[in-house]
Amino acid sequence: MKKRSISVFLGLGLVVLGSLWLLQRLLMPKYMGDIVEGALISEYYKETTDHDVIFVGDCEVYENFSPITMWEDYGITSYIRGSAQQLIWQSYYLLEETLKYEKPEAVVFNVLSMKYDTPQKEAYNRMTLDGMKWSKSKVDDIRASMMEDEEFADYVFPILRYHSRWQELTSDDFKYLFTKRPVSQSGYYMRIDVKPAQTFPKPKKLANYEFGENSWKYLEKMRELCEEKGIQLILVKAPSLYPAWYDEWEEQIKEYAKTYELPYYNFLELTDEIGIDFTQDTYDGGLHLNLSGAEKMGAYFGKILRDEFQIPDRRADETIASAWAEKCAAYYDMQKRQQEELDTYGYLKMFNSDKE
Amino acid sequence: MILMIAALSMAGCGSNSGAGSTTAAKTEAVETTAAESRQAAETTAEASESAKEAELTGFTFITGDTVIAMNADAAPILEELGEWENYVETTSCAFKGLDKTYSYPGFDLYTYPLDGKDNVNSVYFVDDTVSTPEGIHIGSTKEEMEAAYGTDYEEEFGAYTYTKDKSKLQFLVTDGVIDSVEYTAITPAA
Amino acid sequence: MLFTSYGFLAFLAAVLILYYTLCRRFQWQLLLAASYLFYYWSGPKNLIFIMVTTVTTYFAALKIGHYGEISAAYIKENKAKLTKEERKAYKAGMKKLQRKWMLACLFLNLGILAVLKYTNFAIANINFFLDAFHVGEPISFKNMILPMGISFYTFMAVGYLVDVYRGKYPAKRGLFSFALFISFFPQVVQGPISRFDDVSGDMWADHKFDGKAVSFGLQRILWGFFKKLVIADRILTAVNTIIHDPATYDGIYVFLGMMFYALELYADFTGGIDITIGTAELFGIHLKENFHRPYFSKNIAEYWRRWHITMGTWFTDYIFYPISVSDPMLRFNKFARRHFGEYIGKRMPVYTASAVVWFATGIWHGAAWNFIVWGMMNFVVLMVSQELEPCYKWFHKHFNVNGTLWYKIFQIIRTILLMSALRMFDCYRDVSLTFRMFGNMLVHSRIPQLFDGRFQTLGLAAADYLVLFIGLLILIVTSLIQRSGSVREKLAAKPLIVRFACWYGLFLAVLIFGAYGVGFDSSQFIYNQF
Amino acid sequence: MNELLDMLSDLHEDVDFESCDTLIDDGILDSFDIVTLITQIKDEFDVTIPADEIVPENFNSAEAIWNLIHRLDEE
Repeated sequence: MKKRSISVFLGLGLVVLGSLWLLQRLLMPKYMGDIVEGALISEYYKETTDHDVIFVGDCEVYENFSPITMWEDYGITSYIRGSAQQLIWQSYYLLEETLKYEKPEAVVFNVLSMKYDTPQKEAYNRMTLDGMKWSKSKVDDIRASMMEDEEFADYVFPILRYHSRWQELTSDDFKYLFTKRPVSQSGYYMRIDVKPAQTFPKPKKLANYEFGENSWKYLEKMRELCEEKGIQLILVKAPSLYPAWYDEWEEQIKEYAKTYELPYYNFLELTDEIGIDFTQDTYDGGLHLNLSGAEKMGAYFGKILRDEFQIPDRRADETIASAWAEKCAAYYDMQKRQQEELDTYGYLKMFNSDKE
Repeated sequence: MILMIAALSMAGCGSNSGAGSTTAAKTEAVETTAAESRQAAETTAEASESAKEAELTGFTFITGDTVIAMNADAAPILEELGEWENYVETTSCAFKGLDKTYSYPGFDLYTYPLDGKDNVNSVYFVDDTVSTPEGIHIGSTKEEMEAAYGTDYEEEFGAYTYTKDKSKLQFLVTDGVIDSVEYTAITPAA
Repeated sequence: MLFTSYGFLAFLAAVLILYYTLCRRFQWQLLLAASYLFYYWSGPKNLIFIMVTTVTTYFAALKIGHYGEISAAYIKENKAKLTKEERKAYKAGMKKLQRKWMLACLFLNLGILAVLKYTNFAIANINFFLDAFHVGEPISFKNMILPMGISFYTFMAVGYLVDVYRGKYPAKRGLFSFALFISFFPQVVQGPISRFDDVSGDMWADHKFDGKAVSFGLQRILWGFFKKLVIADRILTAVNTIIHDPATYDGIYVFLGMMFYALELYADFTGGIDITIGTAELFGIHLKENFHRPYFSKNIAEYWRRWHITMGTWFTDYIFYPISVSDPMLRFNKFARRHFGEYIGKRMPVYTASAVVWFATGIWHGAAWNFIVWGMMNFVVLMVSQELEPCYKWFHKHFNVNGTLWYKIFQIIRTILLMSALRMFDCYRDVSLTFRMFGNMLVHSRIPQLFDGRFQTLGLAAADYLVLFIGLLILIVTSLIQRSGSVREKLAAKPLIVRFACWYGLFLAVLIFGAYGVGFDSSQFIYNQF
Repeated sequence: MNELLDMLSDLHEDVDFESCDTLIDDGILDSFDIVTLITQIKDEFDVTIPADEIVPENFNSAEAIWNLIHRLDEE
């Protein structure tokens, strides 16, 4: 009798846990529709081979560099751990976590996020943090990122955060309940459509151009982390025309790079050399590059990585080569799909399903 | 809305504190002081006048006879303003809907999307050909500013910010002279 | 800290575990510590006020009890010697002493309450007159802190003090154990206004872990969360939209808001009390029920016996009776009957007393005219229905409907409508506005208004209304089951699988349909498109 | 006793006060009735019933009320 009742309660316990787990999966956003950026972070864990170069940062990395090009041209293996409005501490903790899985030769950080000294938006926090596997890094990351009205418990049990999505559930939520489709190519977010750069309004004057303490703190931590692991840290500013990159900011970064002998490339000043044509190489009027722009960036930056930092050519390595062969296939397949949509609709249906 | 926020701040932690607020007929969670209930009455009154009125309780920029209130529906305003010099759409990462910027002689008008409508997000002076209804423009002195708006501002790194209802008015002052004027909306998203 | 916050749940879990494990030997001491910690979180300054009330009431009661004993003892010894008159005189003397202490203590504590709660209200009114007669500068409002639950714990203290004075029970010995009675954390937020003799049995007793009691407590809490989070906080959006923009939402929307508010208030208040009582049950402490299916009342008088019961009885016992049977009142009664005749004269004392009670009830709910008017309106309605009693009787005699189901339903609906209408004062928070909107509702309500697009702007989606509707059904059904005794008992008798289905279902309902967390905040519009 | 019963039946003629002993518990007598009763008792018997004597036990039955009156008269 006693035995039986115990087993019954165990059974019910399992039912409860199982159903809750399932519900949580169902209710969490899948980011498989028009907005896929939320799915970027978790995609990293599917990687089978290590990388020599890791990018961290916001859309200025995951929409501006094409790892595939760097592989094809120089055999450089790279991955972009980027996410929407990734804040610098998020970049740091993502890096910290990544280094638990592998030890790259170089780490590339895009400095734009230095301008944010405090958490910005809950929605972006979720897109960066929900995808991470649990680790001390994630816990610290959440702590550093939470806004006042956020609760840690909402991250531990995302169902507490997303419970009201039952009203917005779509077929995608069931379709991708257990497995998601890949949305990026090694963390790169591909767009092949074209929208020529616009002339942006005069940048607003700022009261204070000094980067915030918090930003500096985490840049320091990032530098120290790389130093102790013997990893080359490379600072870059992607060639995005907007949001504005102020000269005052440029100076501070230059200064910092000089003090610690860090390489720093501001691609905004190199666009001619790279050959970026802002009437052709951007898909949203100059904020982000499209595929052709990103490939030019890849080619240019790949060269730097090889020549300046001796990032090795891995094409000889069987396992790596085969892994990347798949990546390339997916890459061209994606390009083909986008081309088809562009031809049929005149725009990319996959990112604008609601547009007539 | 305003009351809900009040209630939220009143009741402290937790996210459903708003609930307390309407249930005064029973609980201490809300002890309306006379002051509050009056203010409540007023806000209701205001709201009842007309939505437009309510917007106009914040700072407004006036050019010609066009009144630009923060958070106001941009469509009619753009209608009145007519042809612009430059127009820019900007997206933030992973966010549908566009932030739009319209440049007119002397100022830029920024809008943000909300529920399918574009609302005024900010007005930014680009030169000294325009001035606030209170007569402050780029080149005015800090004294003139204080004369026009008083000293009830927050100052940080020479940025003087006045807040009124759901709008902010910010002046950047370098060595006593204003070199930037900006209206910004306190948006529901923020 | 709100009942519906992660913080509270964590706090509760911690206290509960300690209660039945480590602190097994010091259970009430633990509760006291927890209560003061809980109260501290509401604002350190607040502690001073509750402490003052606790200490003063405690010692005043001791003193009063002491005199009581002395006098009793004295009478006993000298029973033989003293004549009836002498005994009366001596008693009266002692009573006077006791009354002195009681009044002093009442004055202090009710004084604190009055100052904190009504200063600004007074100022506002003074200013109104200053302004009206264009004299003097308006007085600026003082920013008073209002300690959490002050109206509740003050009333509990007063009740205790008066009962001791009346010799209902001896004064409690032990300042700290008494402090727990005043500050017990589940009930300090929003009542119920417990009576000392109701809880004294459980509060300091030793409680060994009782699976059934604890699970019942949890069930009650869960039920409270369901009412509060799934129903009240969901419909709240629509209620606020309507009452904060009377210009847009007139006509039938006033009525809609009225009914929505009736539901919201019920779900919110009874839900809160469920959480309170359930929490207390977890610790083996049984608080008085505060509601008895009030929306099934057949008339206002009955409604007020079944809604916020502990408050109603408090006002009856400590204000209504003392006033209506006081000597002056009895003399006034004689006088009235001589001058206004039997009919009116007989009613005078009762009505005067209840007028006072309802004024007090009104202003207790909030320091504003809308609440006072609300209270007085309740009084009027009660008087009228009292006076119409003969007509009802006549009606019932001649039309044999009394007691028939349909007539009952009619009475119930009538009562609900009446109470909801009165509550509009609480909604609009402004007397004249309330009257305006009430008139507007009567004159301009048209069914088609529901389909003129305004309905979609109330801030609730179709799905929300579905949830609300189902929630409402569940409320009604449970209330009906309740008529014949505790729902939890009934369920407990069912087979395990049924119980599991019910409670786990309820849990999921709260978890998913509850209106809590960032996700519910509509300003998070970025998520709408995923 | 009879005067008392008369008073009671003035309040509710449809109740049998001789037998009923749940006047309060069943809400037959509400606060209004009680106060009216007390004022009348004051007139008829010149006995003042103080507020602290107004407890269910004292008013649940005609007999209880009767005893109350006597007890107070004694003191």
